[in-house]
Amino acid sequence: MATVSKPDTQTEFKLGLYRQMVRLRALEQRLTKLSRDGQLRGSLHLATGQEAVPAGACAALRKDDTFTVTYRGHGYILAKGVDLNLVVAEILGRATGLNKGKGGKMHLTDPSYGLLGANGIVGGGVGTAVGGALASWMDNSDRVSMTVFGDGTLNQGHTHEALNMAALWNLPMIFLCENNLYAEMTPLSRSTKVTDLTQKMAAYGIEAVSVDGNDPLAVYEVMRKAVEKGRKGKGPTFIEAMTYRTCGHYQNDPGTQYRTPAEIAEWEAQAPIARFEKHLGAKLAAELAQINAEEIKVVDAAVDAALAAPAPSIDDLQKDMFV
Amino acid sequence: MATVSKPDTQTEFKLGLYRQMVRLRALEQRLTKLSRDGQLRGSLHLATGQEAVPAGACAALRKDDTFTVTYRGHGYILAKGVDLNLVVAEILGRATGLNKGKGGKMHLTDPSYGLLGANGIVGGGVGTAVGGALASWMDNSDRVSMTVFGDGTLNQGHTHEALNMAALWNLPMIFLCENNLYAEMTPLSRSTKVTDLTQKMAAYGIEAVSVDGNDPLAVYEVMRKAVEKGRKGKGPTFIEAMTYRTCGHYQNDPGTQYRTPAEIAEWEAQAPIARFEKHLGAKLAAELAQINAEEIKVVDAAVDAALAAPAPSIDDLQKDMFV
Amino acid sequence: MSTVATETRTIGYTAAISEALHQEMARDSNVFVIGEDIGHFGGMFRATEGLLEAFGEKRVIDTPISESGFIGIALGAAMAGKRPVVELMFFDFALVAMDQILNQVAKAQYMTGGMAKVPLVIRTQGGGYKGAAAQHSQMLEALFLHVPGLKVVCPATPADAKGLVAGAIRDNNPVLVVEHKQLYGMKGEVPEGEHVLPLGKAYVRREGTDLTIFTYSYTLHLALQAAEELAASGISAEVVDLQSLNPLDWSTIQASVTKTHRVLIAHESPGRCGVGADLIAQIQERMFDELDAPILRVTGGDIPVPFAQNLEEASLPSVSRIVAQAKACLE
Amino acid sequence: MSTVATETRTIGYTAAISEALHQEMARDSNVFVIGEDIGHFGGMFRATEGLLEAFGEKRVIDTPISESGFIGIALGAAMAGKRPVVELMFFDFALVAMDQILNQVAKAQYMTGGMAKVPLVIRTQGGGYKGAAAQHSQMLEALFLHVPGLKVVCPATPADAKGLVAGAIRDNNPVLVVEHKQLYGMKGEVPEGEHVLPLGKAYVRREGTDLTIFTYSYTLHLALQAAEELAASGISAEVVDLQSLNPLDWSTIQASVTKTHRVLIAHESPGRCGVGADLIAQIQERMFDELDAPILRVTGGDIPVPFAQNLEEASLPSVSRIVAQAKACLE
Ligand SMILES: Cc1ncc(C[n+]2csc(CCOP(=O)(O)OP(=O)(O)O)c2C)c(N)n1
Ligand SMILES: Cc1ncc(C[n+]2csc(CCOP(=O)(O)OP(=O)(O)O)c2C)c(N)n1
Ligand SMILES: [Mg+2]
Ligand SMILES: [Mg+2]
Repeated sequence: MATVSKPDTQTEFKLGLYRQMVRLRALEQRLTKLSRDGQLRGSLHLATGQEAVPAGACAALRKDDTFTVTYRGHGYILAKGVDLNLVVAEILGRATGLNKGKGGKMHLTDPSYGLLGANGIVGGGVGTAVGGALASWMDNSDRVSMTVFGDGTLNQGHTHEALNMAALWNLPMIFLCENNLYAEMTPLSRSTKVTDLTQKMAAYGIEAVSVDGNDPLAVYEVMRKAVEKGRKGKGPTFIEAMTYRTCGHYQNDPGTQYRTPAEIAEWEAQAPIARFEKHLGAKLAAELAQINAEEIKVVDAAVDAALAAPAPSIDDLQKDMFV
Repeated sequence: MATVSKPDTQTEFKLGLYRQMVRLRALEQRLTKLSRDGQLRGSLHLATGQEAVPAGACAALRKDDTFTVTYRGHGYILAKGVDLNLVVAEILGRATGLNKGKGGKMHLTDPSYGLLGANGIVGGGVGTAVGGALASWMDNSDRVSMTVFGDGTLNQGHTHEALNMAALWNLPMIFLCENNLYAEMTPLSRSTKVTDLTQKMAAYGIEAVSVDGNDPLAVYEVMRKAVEKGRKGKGPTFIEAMTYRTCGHYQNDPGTQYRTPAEIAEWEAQAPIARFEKHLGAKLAAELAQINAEEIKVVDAAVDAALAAPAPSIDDLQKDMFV
Repeated sequence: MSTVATETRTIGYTAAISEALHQEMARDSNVFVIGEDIGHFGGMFRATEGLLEAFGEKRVIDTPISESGFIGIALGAAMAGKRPVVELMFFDFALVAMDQILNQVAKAQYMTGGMAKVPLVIRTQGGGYKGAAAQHSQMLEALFLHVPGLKVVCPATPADAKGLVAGAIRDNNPVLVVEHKQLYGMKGEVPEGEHVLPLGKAYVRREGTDLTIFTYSYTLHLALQAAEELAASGISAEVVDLQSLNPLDWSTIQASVTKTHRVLIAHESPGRCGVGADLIAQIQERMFDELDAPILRVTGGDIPVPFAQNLEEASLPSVSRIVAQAKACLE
Repeated sequence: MSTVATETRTIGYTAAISEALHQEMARDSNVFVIGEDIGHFGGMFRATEGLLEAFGEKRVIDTPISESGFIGIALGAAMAGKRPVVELMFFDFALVAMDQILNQVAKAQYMTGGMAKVPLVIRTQGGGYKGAAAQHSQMLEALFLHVPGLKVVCPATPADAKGLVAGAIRDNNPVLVVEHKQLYGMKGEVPEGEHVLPLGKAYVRREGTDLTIFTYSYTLHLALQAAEELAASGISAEVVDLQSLNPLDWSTIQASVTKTHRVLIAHESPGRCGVGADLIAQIQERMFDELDAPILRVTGGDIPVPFAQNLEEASLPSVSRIVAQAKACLE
């Protein structure tokens, strides 16, 4: 595990990271059940095995920093502070949802927490996040902006356009790439020749750093530096977080057709939550157990509240197109 | 001037390059007049000052090699062997044109010479050329494919997608980038931070070489190597040909609002035709004069024939949509 | 066009497509498939299952997530003599490749005066009803009818899927085949042998006399159910599966309008500048005097497809909406 | 909406746009412009002349050739509180940015239940008649009407250009402003001071009683000439400038149809799934009984815009085609 430069409150800070990770895990477990039971519509893209990246990354951000994520980005959304109850209600398509049930899980959006949108289109939100950075620059603000995407997203042209402009204009941007080695069922080596993704940044002159994405402290550290640099007006950073989804691409993919059992097992042995528990040590076992229990409760409460909440009103069908 | 490895017939080969350059120049001069006189419709994008790149590049290609170019690509089209009369008639919108007057200068296309199309969209033909390379690979052929584009085209996402796939699949591709330092009125330094374009190829693992684009022999040499490599199945090459359009971006742009007189003068002193004449030396003066005279005559004949040719028949308006 | 079918059996819609691909790739070595996760994985929806094993990696190309890039590549390969069949995983993703589809592929033949030959097929699947939300539920066929240059077909049954995919591959023009995610689970009788349907034909799927419902794709099945319900109310609805949106089969359309004099059009994509509007304009231009009433429509809403089930259902065609509008046609 | 105009003077269409941009940027420091060659160069068509000098490099952003990228960036800036005005050099280039425009910008407000606010303007210019060929001559407005989420306006005169650009900037929704290359050379009376037009209004540009010609953009001027010629033949044509294609001004449309009972629609974009088809569908749905004859259309051809002058002219609306179809409406 990386050491962390957060001055005091070391343990408290770490327990906060841990809480985010288990909240994400608890949520995913509950959502999986809901999906199996037919209570959750649509695709469910989980981040099991990748919990350390959102926890570490968002710990380095302020509420007013902007960011965009993908269909797999609910962990970031929660870790950034967006209300769990609103998020869950949205995922379940309720009137009480963050987006009134109109967007669902793929389109969670809450600018009051800087969340400029999850996205269903690969690369679709990369430019949006750079727009947040542009606004910060225009405002002479020290806000930074982050976009999170996967390894496969570097093959989408839009991503390159956005990278180039962020570098050209020296914007306070963090490109956080979760390299989980697969884009859907396609291994990285079948989608690009240059599989060290940091090398790709030579095209833009963007500082690039690779990090152990299964270590929340390591992620936090590189993010903290990138954020600090951005706040000082020193331009964008690309972070490649090496990680792995131990689950499938989405709820109907066991993830085993295109990956060997050995590979999956190897990464499961590195899964961030258990690994971080080991790092935190036996002396904190009671705290960890409590956090787990609390988070399961919080998630259950959010789900139960959402299930009890009304569906959107049909009268609102046409609303929200234009203001 | 670079030395050339073409075995014998050195002089003859060089005179061939010279002929292509002056043909291009003669054509552009005549087209400029036609445009001023209102006899040529639409935009006219000239390659004045860039004549060495098409001459050198196409000398390394075979008739069956595929290629795509841009709105500025008529020099390549001629140098590749497409019939001048057909090209001119198309540029003038005649029934006798290469594309029956339906496409005009921006859409010149003749697959029988491997020409998979000029293009009006920046980057629009890059993928098309890679498709030619894919077909060659599928056919187990030694055909190569080339796409020509400008420095500004590296900022268009589509270009990156095509580069990545050409590298991934190790296709017989040549990406020939005419770096003329400007995209329309935008200097390279205002469109990307990494102005050494060869560096961008680190993102794809594509061999990249920069060459004096105002020296047809130097261009020919790097092309020859890239073509040979492609024919042997050894993958794509990126060539950055450093050059400059001493004219404006198109017929209504004097090219002086965004470039200093000193810069233009400096490049005019390096203009490829005069420079190559110097290289060829006084002893060939008579031959050069004759070639000039011949090419002016050939171009004039083509233009006169086109002007005398009929407009397309209105009866053909709906034809050629579907076969 | 040919159906050399010894007999039929019941198979699924995607299996039928897969059969067509196997059949056409075996017939013509210039045919190849290209797209995301279609080779090693066999396709997100299994339509390309077994192709890699059968035809090898030179004819079954797995791509990165680069739709604009690989559609451009398919175009170049087509111009160089191949017959590419692109799989675009969701219709919604066409929007990242619109320049390639509409400025390049669709225009190439015409603007080159026929010098370019573009025998290129794009297969994709669209449509809602599954809670896939605004960016994974669209039917965008109207965009590809408005900008000229593509043939567009929408198979509504497994047999049609097999026949139209084969027909599209044999056609020498660029063809967009629009499948529907709701149909992927559908089973039906499909000819076993070679089965190739012509492009440009509409079919009367149910005869009727009081009004005609023109429809296509998944909505056809809603319309057929609606016709059943209408029959129970004593209304005889003819249901025509347009199937080919470009070209349209005017003789079938005209025959039905001339017979019923009342028309309803049902489709899932939005109404504004949609297929229904297009048909209305042309029908009233061609046979105004045949119409006894305004032509009505049931279309998807003029809003992004909402996520919540009740909103999504309210925004898309349903049997009850079709029944109600059919009755309105008769008022 | 306001016109605080001391007086008018004759200026060009692009100068009028430039005035609107200056005016709105001076009024609201959140407004900024972004696009290719708009700053240091002043815009390919001069509409952004002087803005860089007046407002500095934080509000006048020259971009690389990355339309998809900078429209995405504009969206993000809008959601972060800015009011971007994008210049898209040619309408045709929208096709490289369709995901950003139609999947992101157009859907953001609705699919977030109003959480996203997207006060974003895209200005572009389309249209033919200039020998710019298939990829530089398109009018693509129908695509942006079909996929819901954008307001779309088409100013046909310098005064409207000023007023609608200002109106679009003040509107809190994403707005597409479609200019026309043939209008860039046009001069007209334009209010000197603040001039802001509402979005969503159509205008009767010439009163008439025998038929109504609905049109917009450059085609308006052809229609007005046609009306002049028709008057010489004793036919009184009313000409309505739709101006706003979304939302449509139904009260103006309805009033005119109810008055003339015969309708012709003229626009430059292709017919299939086009604006004319859309209007026909809605008019006959809303007021079938008011129509004495089929609604006819004069549209661009269902082909890519050809290069040769005679072909291009034959494929696009002309005064004579409008006159002929207007007469056909009266038969
Ligand atoms: C433009 C586009 N093409 C294809 C898809 C289908 N798709 C959804 S997720 C995905 C894989 C993305 O891989 P990566 O960027 O590595 O992210 P990961 O899912 O691994 O987190 C694909 C191809 C899409 N949503 N958008
Ligand atoms: C997608 C797209 N955006 C913008 C344009 C307008 N445009 C035409 S040429 C050009 C500059 C291209 O620069 P570069 O690639 O360097 O080629 P050069 O013209 O210098 O040869 C631009 C922006 C276009 N044709 N297509
Ligand atoms: Mg991945
Ligand atoms: Mg250039």
